[in-house]
Amino acid sequence: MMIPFFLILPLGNAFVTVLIAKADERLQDLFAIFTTLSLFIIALFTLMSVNAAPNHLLLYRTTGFLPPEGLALVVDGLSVFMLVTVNLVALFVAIYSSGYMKKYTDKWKFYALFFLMLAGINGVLVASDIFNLYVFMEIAAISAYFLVAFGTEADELEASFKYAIMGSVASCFILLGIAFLYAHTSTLNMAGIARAIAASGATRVLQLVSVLFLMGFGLKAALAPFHAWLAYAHSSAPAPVSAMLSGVLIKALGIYAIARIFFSIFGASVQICQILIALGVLSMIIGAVLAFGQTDIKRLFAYSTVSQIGYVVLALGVATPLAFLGALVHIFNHSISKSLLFLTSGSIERLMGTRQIDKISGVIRRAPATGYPALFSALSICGVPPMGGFWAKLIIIFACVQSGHPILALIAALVGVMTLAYYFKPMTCVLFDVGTDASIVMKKACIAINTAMVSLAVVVVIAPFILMPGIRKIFIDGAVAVLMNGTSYANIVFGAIR
Amino acid sequence: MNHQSEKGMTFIVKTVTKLTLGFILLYGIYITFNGHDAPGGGFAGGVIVALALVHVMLAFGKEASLKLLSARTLRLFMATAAILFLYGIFKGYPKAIFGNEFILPLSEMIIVSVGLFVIFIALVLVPKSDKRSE
Amino acid sequence: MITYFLCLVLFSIGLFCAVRKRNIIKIIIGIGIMEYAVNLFFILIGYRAQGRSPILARDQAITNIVDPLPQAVALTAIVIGLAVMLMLVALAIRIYERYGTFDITKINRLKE
Amino acid sequence: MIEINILLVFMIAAALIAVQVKDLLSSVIGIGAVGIGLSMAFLVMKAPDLAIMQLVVEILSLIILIRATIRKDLPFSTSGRWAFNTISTIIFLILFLVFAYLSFANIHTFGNPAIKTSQEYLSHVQGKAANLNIVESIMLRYRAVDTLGEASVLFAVVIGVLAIARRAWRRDGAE
Repeated sequence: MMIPFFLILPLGNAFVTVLIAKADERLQDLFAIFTTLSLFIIALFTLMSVNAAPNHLLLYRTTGFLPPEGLALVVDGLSVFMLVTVNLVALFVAIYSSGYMKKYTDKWKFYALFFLMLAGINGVLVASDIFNLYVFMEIAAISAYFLVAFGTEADELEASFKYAIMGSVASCFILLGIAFLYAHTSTLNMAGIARAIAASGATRVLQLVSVLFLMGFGLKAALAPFHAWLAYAHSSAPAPVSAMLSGVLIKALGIYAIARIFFSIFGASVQICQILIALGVLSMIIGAVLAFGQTDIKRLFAYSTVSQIGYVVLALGVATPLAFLGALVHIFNHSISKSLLFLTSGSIERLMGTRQIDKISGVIRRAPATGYPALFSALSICGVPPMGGFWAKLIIIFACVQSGHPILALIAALVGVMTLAYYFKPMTCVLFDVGTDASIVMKKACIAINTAMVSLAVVVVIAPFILMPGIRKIFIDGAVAVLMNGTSYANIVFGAIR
Repeated sequence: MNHQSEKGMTFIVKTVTKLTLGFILLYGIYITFNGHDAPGGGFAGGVIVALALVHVMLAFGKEASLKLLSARTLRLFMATAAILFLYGIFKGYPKAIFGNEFILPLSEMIIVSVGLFVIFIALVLVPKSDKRSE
Repeated sequence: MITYFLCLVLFSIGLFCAVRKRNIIKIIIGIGIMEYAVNLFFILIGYRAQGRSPILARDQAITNIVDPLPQAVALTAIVIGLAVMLMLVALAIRIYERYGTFDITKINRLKE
Repeated sequence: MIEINILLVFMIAAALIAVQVKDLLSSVIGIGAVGIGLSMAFLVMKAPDLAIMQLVVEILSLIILIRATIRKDLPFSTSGRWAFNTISTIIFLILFLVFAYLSFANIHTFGNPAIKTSQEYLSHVQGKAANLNIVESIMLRYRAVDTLGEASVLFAVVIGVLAIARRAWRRDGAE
């Protein structure tokens, strides 16, 4: 069984990194890259074995006890889809940070926190117990707060503190929701909760818990009324951390948790879907509007994340198989593209010493290894035709039309145009020589950074191929099936226990 | 607090600390390992041990306690305990699960005591002594 | 019922403090109160009237113990609460060094 | 159970004092009172493990909080929309409490829990010569991964506090 290695490898790496803290930094870099690489390979193997398993579900019982009294780690189609995405991004971020984090002292602290965060994210994805999910979420969140403040500059501390306050309040809401659920169902196992809720029917306590979870996980996912912290935190953090936060953390802690809880446990009711659609549309529009007029590229990318997360939530709310497909493709595509954008923004800042749009020019000529990845990822997020983002948005728009929401399709298309508009300025800075040339003094490029960016750019360019029938069948269809099956998740898990 | 903690407190405090330290540590260890039959456990015991270490640090000053437990030692202790903890949870079961009654509380006690002691040093003492140099 | 309600009133006081106060330390205190209230709520829902604490005896069978699972959960939640508290205080101390104030409305370098 | 209600009223009073008093040190003392009340409430609710834990945790967080607040204070001031924001927050809280009160109809009354999952622990434990303290055996055996997570959270906080307490974060000469 490979499932426990999603926890053992990152946690073990974090602990051993502390043990060898004073060793050569190259050793730590190699160790980090090796760990993330093996995690990615294990994720791929898990993908294969999930497809081969009966009911497409793998179950590992920790310390030898079965649910409901023990804790099991469960991997199904949706989990393994997220696991592959997360560990793919983490691999490139680890390669990138081995070069980028040289400018900070005490690199081992960064690696320890990074791998604790990765362990938390992986733990959220494999947890089958709702309190266990909460615990792993807290590991990831607390490591993320510290990683945002890693530079200990004034604005980083401020961003980290605001993020931490919002995150802690959200965690309290989620914990209160878990307490109410336990009072109602007398179990903490997700499958058990799903069964108990199905037996008791929709009740008032369920509405209360839904509101608490929507507020809590919505805050973690930076949905529209709760998006304020994201722009600060994601723009102030060091570049690899921004890539991790924007690329995978909010999707694992926010979107995955919402999908798992509302679709697999509660059984998405019509009201919940309508609320999700409303939140998604609000996030799309607010994020896009706020992204206009930003002069800091990282701030712009952060608001763009709010907008793109809105697409995913909108698609989840529409809740047809095509919409789920669109949501998942968008999650994958946005994870890799936005991570790459943040990585390139770090590289631009490192080479040119600025993040202001009007001071950057001619990146593609001066530093092609930064410029081309930035161009491709921006094109992908804008939804320019051959790239992955285009197909994701197209599928979402089609799904809206197909399910009888033409207005939503119109809004989605409109926001797509707005995305193109607010990415226009940074793309011209990257492409062409504008403004003052003489003031920019280029620094020497770094091999590790360029390797990471170029190889992730290759992944971004070939991302549309996940829609090819063969790959789609093993990679995405399982996840769509999990979302479509809804509360029969409980029966599948209990079937695997027996 | 900061001026005295650099040199340590008075003779009386030091003597009383020497006398009571062993008992506090013993009580922490007792709480740790008695957890399986009575209230207590690794975390509570760990906090008690951490408070004992803090007590030593306040009485004898930062240098003396750091001489006893250097930063390197603290780091090694914590990382080793964490690895032991990880091993204890994911090792082969169920034949060895009963050994966990010793391994898990012990390693949790070490993580908690050392960790809280380190946080205490980092938060309470270092910023103040650092301020002079800024 | 009234016991549950009082516990949630405690939660609301903490939430009010965390949302509306301007002083960083007050915000941290508010989050602490929220965590206390949630931990207490876990114990309240596991309480059985005239129950015994969940510690067995070797020589006699004990049946009417209170629910032990919420206690284990709350034990973990207390540790996480302590960790969050330590983290927030550490950040607050560093922010005070940088900004010289605890007023959250004056800590707004990012808005400019 | 009148004791628990009295304790809760005491905690609410202490919490209100902690929230509303202007002096920060008094405020910290107030939350200390809430913590001690919580510890006593745990004892009344037959959770001795938690009572011990809450007591030691309370001591630690009080020390750290007092360290953060000592000789630092802030005069109280109100900005333009203070009244509006406060009133809207209070309305939200009242709505929350009303909905929560209504939803109590769907959960068991105080003192009569439906102990389903925990019944499994009891049947497991009573057969063997196992731990007498069921809470500890849940923590170390059945839900050991939670305890691992708990230790990892603490580990993350230690490394993180060390990380943000660094004075020189930018390496000299590099880059």
